[in-house]
Amino acid sequence: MSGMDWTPDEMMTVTAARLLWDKAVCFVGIGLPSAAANLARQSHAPDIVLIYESGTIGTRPNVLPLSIGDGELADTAVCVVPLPEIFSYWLQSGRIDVGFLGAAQIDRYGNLNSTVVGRYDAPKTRLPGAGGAPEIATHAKQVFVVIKQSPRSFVAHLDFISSAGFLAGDGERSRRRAPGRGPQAIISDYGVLKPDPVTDEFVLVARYEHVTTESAIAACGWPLKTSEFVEVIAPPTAQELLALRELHARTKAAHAAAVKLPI
Amino acid sequence: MSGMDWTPDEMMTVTAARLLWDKAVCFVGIGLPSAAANLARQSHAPDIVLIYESGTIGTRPNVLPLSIGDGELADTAVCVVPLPEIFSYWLQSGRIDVGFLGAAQIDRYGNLNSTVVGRYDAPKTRLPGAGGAPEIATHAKQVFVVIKQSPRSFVAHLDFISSAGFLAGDGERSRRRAPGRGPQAIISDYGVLKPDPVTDEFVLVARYEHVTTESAIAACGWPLKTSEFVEVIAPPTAQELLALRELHARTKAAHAAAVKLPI
Amino acid sequence: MPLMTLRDAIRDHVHDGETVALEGFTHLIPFAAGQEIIRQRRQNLHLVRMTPDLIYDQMVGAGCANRLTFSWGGNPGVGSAHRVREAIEKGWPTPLEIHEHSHAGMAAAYVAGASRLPFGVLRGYFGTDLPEVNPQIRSIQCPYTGEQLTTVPAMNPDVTILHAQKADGEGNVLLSGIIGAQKEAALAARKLIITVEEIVERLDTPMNGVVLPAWVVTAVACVPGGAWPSYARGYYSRDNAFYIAWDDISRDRARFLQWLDRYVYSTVDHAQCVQTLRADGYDL
Amino acid sequence: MPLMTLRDAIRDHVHDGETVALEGFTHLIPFAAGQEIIRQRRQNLHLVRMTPDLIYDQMVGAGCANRLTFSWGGNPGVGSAHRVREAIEKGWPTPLEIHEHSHAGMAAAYVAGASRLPFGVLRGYFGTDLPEVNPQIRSIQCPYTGEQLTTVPAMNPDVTILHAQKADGEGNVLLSGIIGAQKEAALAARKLIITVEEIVERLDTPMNGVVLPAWVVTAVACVPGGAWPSYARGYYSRDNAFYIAWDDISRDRARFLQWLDRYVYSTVDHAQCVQTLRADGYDL
Repeated sequence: MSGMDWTPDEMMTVTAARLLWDKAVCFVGIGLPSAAANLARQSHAPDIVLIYESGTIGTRPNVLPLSIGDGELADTAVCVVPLPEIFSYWLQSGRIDVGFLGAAQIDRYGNLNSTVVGRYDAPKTRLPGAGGAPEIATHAKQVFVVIKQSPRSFVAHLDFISSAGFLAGDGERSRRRAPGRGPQAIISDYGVLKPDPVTDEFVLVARYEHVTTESAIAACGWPLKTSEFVEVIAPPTAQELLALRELHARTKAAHAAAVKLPI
Repeated sequence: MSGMDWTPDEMMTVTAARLLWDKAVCFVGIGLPSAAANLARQSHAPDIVLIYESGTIGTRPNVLPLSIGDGELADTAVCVVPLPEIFSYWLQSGRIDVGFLGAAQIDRYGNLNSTVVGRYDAPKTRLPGAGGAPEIATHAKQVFVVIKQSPRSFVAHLDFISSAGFLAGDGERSRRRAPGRGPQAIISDYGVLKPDPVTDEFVLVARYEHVTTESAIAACGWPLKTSEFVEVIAPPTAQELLALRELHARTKAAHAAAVKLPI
Repeated sequence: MPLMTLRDAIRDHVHDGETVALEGFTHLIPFAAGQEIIRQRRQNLHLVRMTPDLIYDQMVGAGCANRLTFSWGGNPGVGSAHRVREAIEKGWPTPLEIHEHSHAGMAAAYVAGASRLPFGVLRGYFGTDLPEVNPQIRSIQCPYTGEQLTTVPAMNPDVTILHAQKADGEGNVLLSGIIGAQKEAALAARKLIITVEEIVERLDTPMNGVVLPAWVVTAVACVPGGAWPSYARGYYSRDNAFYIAWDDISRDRARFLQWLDRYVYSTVDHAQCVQTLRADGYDL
Repeated sequence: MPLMTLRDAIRDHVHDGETVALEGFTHLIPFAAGQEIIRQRRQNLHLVRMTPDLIYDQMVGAGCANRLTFSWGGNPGVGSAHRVREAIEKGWPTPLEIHEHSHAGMAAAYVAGASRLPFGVLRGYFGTDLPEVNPQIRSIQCPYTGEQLTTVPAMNPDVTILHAQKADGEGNVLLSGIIGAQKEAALAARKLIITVEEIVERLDTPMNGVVLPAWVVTAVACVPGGAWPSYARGYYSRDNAFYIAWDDISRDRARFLQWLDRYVYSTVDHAQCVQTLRADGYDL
């Protein structure tokens, strides 16, 4: 990885941002999805609509929120609605083009685990839980998953399904009439995986310049298939990197200010 | 009725107002109920809470609204919420002490018809319909009905039940586990009727000074029973009349202003 | 931004036979849009509205509808909706099939529609005859307590039409004041047309104010006075005198048709309708 | 007007074994109230909250709870809620029974609770293992389409506790900004305690702003800074540094207990807690 003038996180963020299009309605989670969505908004997709589960619709934060309910999200939103409304009138209603999820683990069919490693009633590692993800995974017209790749995160078998991808594959999701089309891309720190249209199994379709297809296969807990021709993803442009770094710099400066309680 | 210095409507309004108490939470309809509730607020019950189905909570109109959704109601309310919320979080939740209803017809068990005279599919007279009343009648802890008495409005048999009172009486309402206690008073232009605690049948318990018990019985379409001792309702006090007339005068003045469209 | 004339919006987005909800509970009733539908002589509409009010009295009387879903159908504070009544009682000018609800039932149907659930649940219609005449009112058993609750089918109009105070340059729409079930009706619909009092640069929405974002709005038309004779808080008040006058105008078929001809069919748009009213001495 | 000290409000209205929801989605989390519950050593509470956050990490770690209903239980933006995790994984300081949901499921449960319906309906939990571990997640058949939908039982806490910006002299409370499911949690509860930043003469509520009227509020306590380390829009911002610092404080039992002792048990109220933090060099 020598000679790179960007970090793997930056590469992932830029890659995820490129998947978004102008005017897309995105249901965004905190962290890398939020950075990617806001990078897209501040570059090629100025009229992207960002919705956070805290109830902020059409928000245009100047700095990245650190929590899903930062004041910045409310102050720059087109409107702020109650949380139950977000899940019923906006998500369940099928109005979301792209749901952006992370997870601790994923399997070859894009099912996600963010609940528990080990047995539920005798956990090896208890994770935070599903939050908004199960219904985002169900209702968004498509889902992008951002997750770092390793044999511990890309697993052959999930201990717990917190959010449904394609379930057991081979069309089970659509046979069971899930409203949304499910996960359509996984953005990892090796590249991009997309589902096979017949088997629903995720295959590596693109890799970053600085990794090999072999290393991606080695970093996966199931025998990772690749497309016939694995594309090479262009590195971040100077413009993309600048926009992303400015965003992070503004964020850092804004959040460095000490909190002053009025007592 | 000679010598009266008030109208029957004023007598009914004052009588209805007297039934309300301070801090009662009232779900109020337009017309006489609204006048009564606001008279109560401006006299003996300054902290009565008035809710209109249009979504205004804790409203304190200075003049009477002519429609259920006048601007005055919104401008003087503690808060203005969506209509679905009024019916779910505020009425169905059992938070209403008194529901104030009118109707075209009522029967001896306090069931109301505001839908149709004659057959539903071949109406003799099509009335406006039930509106908010069915669920007010169900959920308010108690209901007061304001309705002028005549053999055509106090009927032995309703063509249509729009809102439930005690149904067929003899405890049917409570056996069927209606959340609220049902109609606890009818205020007519003859006096006040209350339900018998066993049979649920409404009986005349009080009359106005200027009418006789016999005339009240004659103005009822079923054989109206009376309590052993029919009380005589005190006429409006000078203070009550003054407050009511000032309210009506302010209302008239406010509503006389011509509408100016900004085009 | 989906800004267009009201004429174009109705022409493009409201078609014969569709289910159309013009909502607004006393406040912000989209009268100008209703009259434009009359003007363009739409027919066989399934009209949906909690309170038909004068707007559906006019549309039903003009023969636009063959079906009406509603929960209270009078002239508020005045009396009957004569045109709706005559359509129900005598089938004039065309028979009108009615689907009758309570307000709580309609509200639950809109909420279910906006949530894309197939039904809404309420403790409703207790002891009434409404379920007998409206077979859509059904019941369901609670999977926890075993008790029976009432259900209504979701209401999902083809088109919902609202009037609102203002839209911004992007097409975001602000509603303020009494908002009835407008947001639910709007989000339950396949298409959403909104007339507004004015287009502004910035909405200056108060925190937690009620906004319909541009991307859920199919068309916005600027129609000042478009809620008359209902009202638009901050712009003009309810024309109670007209509501009272309507009782006479609408009581008689001939007089109603004359009114319709002069103020709707013979005018090209809402502005000319208002001009004609003024020319005829109506203080507005 | 139900104005009292927070100490009295908790003493009078929160009892051992009750179901208690301290709500606030990132914003307006009632930390001072949670710490007062710890200070008064309540036990066996059934704690309910969409996002346990640090507030339930503290309460669970302090041994106040034996049951937790939740949908996302981490330290937002940082990582694990170590105290909650240790209670689940190792039963320390007491075993913690969990009732796990998704956000949409919790929201539907609060909405049903506020509406006094026994259950909420959603298209939820599709394809997940949550219904296997939470038998309260069930299904129901639509009486119109025949399709199966998911249900959750209504959530009706004994007590809901919120933090808000301000209350007026009558006890009406205004919330502004991100409001999560607070209104639903408030109206679902039997009792409602609210801490506020300040008491003002008039709320100056913007039209359609979010108010809880005095007559639904059991007690109001004025506790400036009562949402720290979360935030109160218009008053102070989120103390992200503390959220990060909590990761270390809470990772270790002994250090956690030391923190609890110094800033909660050894202080008489929230103001003294803040004073002690400042005295210890914490810039606040």
